[in-house]
Amino acid sequence: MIAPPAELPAPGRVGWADHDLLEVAMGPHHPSTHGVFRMNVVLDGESVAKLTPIFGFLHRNHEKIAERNSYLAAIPYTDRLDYICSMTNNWAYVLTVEKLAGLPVPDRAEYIRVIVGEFTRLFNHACMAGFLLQDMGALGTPLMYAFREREKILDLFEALSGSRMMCNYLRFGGVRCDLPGGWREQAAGVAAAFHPFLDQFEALLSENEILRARTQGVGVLPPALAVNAGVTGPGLRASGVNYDIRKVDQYGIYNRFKFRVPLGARGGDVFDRYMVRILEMRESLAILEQALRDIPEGVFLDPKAKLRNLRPKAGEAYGRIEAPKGELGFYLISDGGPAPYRYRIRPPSLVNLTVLEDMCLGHAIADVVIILGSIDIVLGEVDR
Amino acid sequence: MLGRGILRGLIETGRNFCGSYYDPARLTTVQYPEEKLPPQENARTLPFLVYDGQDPLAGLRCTACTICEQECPAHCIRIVKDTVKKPDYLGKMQFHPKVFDIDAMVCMSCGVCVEVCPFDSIKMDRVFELAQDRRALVLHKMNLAKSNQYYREIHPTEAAAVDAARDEEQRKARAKKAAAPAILTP
Amino acid sequence: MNALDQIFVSTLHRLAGFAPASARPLVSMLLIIAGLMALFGTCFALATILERKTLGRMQNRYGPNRVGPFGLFQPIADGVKMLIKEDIVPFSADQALHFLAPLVLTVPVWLAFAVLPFGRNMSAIELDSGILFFFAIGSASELAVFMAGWSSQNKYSLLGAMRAIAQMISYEVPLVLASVPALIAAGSLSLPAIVQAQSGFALGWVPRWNVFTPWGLAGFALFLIAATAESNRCPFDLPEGESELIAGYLTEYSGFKYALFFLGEYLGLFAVTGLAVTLFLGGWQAPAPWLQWLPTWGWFALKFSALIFLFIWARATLPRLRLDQLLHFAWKFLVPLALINLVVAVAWCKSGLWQFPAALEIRWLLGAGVLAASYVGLGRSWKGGYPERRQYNYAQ
Amino acid sequence: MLNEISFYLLAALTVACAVAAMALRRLVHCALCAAAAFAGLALIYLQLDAEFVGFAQLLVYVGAIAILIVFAVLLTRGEEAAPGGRQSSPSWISGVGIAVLLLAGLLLPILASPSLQHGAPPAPVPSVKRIGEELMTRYVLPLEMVGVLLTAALLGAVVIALREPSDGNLPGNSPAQQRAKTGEAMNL
Repeated sequence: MIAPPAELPAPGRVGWADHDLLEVAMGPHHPSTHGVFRMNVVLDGESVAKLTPIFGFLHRNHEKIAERNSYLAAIPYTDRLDYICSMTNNWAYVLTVEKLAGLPVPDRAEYIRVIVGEFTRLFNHACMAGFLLQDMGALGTPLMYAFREREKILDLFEALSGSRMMCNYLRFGGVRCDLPGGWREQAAGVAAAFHPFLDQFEALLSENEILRARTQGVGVLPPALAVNAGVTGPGLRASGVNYDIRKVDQYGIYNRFKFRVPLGARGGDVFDRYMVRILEMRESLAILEQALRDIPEGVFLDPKAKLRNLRPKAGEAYGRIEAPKGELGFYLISDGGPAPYRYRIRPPSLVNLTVLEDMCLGHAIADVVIILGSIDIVLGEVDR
Repeated sequence: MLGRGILRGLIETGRNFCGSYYDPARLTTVQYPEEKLPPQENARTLPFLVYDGQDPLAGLRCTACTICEQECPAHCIRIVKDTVKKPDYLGKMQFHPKVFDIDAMVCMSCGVCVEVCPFDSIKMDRVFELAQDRRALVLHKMNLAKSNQYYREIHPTEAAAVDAARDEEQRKARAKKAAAPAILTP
Repeated sequence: MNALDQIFVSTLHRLAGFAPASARPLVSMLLIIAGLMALFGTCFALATILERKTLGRMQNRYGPNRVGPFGLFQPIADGVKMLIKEDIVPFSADQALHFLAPLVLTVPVWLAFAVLPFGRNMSAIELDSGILFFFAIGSASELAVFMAGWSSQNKYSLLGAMRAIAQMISYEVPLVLASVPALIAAGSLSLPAIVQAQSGFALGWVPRWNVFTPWGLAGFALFLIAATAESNRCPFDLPEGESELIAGYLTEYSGFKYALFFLGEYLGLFAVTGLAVTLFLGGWQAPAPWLQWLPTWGWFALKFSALIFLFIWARATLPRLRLDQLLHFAWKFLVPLALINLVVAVAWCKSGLWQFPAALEIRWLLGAGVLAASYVGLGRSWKGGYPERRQYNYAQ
Repeated sequence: MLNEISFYLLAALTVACAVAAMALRRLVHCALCAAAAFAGLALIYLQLDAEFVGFAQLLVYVGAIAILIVFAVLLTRGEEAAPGGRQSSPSWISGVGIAVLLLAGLLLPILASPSLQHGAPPAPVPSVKRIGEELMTRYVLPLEMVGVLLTAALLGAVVIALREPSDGNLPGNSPAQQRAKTGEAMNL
């Protein structure tokens, strides 16, 4: 008999009835939990009384490995953090090491990084909407459309970096290799073809009454709670808080691009989180068009950049980027040796997961599944 | 009016259903065993050792400098240096690996070894149908060695650049050698 | 053309002729039963494969095409797989009920086909109260679902069964109410009489089907929505398609019993679609006078497959409703609309006696106006209010 | 000849189900046997060519009332088997006696009635149209009364089912929560 919850939170909106509490364990290999993630849900009648997330099933000791290997050897491991957006993981790590060792980055490499980062954001948001609809029972049709577009972008990544998902493409002071011939035109073509896909996606879903009925008013995340819990990314913006690291830090060359930051309209429920991501996809397309248009010629890797036995001077650095799921940060302490003394990651999925219970109280089980889907977590990043 | 969104959704899937019969963009499945997508030029799966000339063992470019063994993130390369030295393409006397094993189970095909190798002796292969019935997954020197022609086939632009650089060095070395004896004789 | 139309009836009489006179009715009934079961058995097999292929095509992929030409032998492969799969019965399960549940589900559904008129005088039994028989048989499936959910002695299947019963009961009311207007128009409960009432062509080319009247159109839509819910298909596939209750009352079933449940579900869908075609789409009537030379059972098959495609189409597109929204939708939207539709249908039939010139148009306008107004009014007052359209702004 | 055999068969089936509904140990089995008995009764009506009554019986009893009984059994958690006590109470003799008396009371007037001597006149097959007309003309008042009664019952059910916090305690401290707060083991 598991220990009963010490103290039950205030009742959710649904009226309490004096049924007995029913313990339901969802996961770890449950059809709708985005990987190995388990939730112990205590049900009172139909509504959720208590929800304890249990994760750690995918822990691979990433940080200890990185502290044992050289700085260069950690890059392939960052691909496997958030295995959907490997390029942005590389970028966050490489940004931090450049800040630690003070390495300059040529302009062409910065443009390539922006292009590759925004492409990653595009198919990550498309996949999130697809999986959310599949949790809602739309039997994979939106997911198939999202995957169709994702394939085009992954082919571009394979032509560029050699591998579809585990790109291992960024290096300290630039990128590993230059754009192959004709890649730029292909990329412009894929970006242009994304607009009709988005209209098709919106036509299929955004006005769908069943989708609106299932998601509006469900899993509301008040802005105050979002800020206190450290939620970042589309989830935070859906709650109406204007915080986008691309605008705040202006890292890389984001200040050269004109793009807007969409905010939630009704205090951050599941529908807002879905719509903010759709609108963000349109903004990413705008950035892509500008970046692909004015990418300069020139060197793609800083000539003085040292690939092997990089030994940054002793010190510490915290670099962060606006990853598709939120603020992905790396905190490195160097003691002058070939390997980082301390290598810490701030995973956006894990931090966004902490508010799962507050959003699920009082809702039915069917909503818990959707709320989890709307937070958009990837277990590789949560467990590291 | 209630139901308009659902109708638009139905029209969308209906258009996809009809489109899949005539519009290639709406039917994207590649029937794998029969049809195969043309492999990308930069694709990388498992590493292989390049050798010049005909004899795989004699022509190996690898000089057992073990840089790749140190830099490999997954530590899946094991090299045992040979005792006797042999001349390389520049005529310099170099060691050669007696044993060069890559554990294919551990290798995550990241390509770091290719970047750090100073002698262009290890490159990334493109073959991805690696299923086999035996459990022999530690690739030895014999299975790893592949000819330069094969390398030029799978990565044409990259191989051309590498060969041009090597020919350039060979020409410079020969020119230096031709000039060097002049100094010795007086 | 009568020969081709009556080909099944004539072959039946010729075959029954071999039997001795006394046993002739019994033999002909057995032949009909064998024919219907063979027809709808293959229809079930075809439906599974065509559904998966159509879903595939809507999702930009092929759907099964490896087993046999265009994947047509896939149902045979599925059937063999189901037969070979081990039939696990949980230890704590109630053995008798666990075994009986699939039977109690599929047997009544086979009976429902006895009443449907597949062509001119081609219905197995001409019952005076055919449609009442149909709904009486349909109501036995709830018992079977309960037996399945209860006998598995497992928390999830019981929850799934309770939800399924709640859904089926609350959608049986609009199903029956939506079919009553067709009975009023035909003035009889027997299905062949209803199809007969829909024969003939108004204004020369518009067939006199119920669906071409305001109450008929609304009734047809209500009937289809209630039919999807009754046969647990998307967007109401709550009981077994649930992403959190695993497979609802089907959790503890495997092997051939699991296949029997699917047979029962598909046959239920075929029966309800057959009824929808009979009540609203004029059964086996041809859509235009110059098309009447085609066999009548051909028209029934065409309309039948069109509706089945509609169900599959909805399954590919629509997400699932939550249980409370589903029940609200039934009681607060479908039932009131069905009652209003009933009133409009009665008014339509009564106003049939108006002789002045523009009578038809006025009756049409009145009927359609009342129904549209109630549709929009009820839509607005739906539980969560009208799903709001939101205006998204950007940070300054 | 076929009719008699099928009638006796059906009657035996119905009586057997009715007895089983009383005698079985597990409450859910009894409920289902009761449903089977209703179905048997419906088949007997059909055998007498009373289609409308037969299908109505099937629709109302097997479709609705059987489910009602089953839900009642389920929701009151009364499904545990009887604790192994004797099936029949000790004073079963008096029970049988009362049953026989009741049977006699029913049978005697039927046997004594004159219509049994010279066979019932061939009643016209009751078509649905005739039943409809009868309902709407001669028996319209009882029909309306039954309608009103059913609506009242429906409204009563809705009022009972409205969920309000049980007997006045605040939503926050229903018994389930007190138990959880005081750390008592949850009744899973």
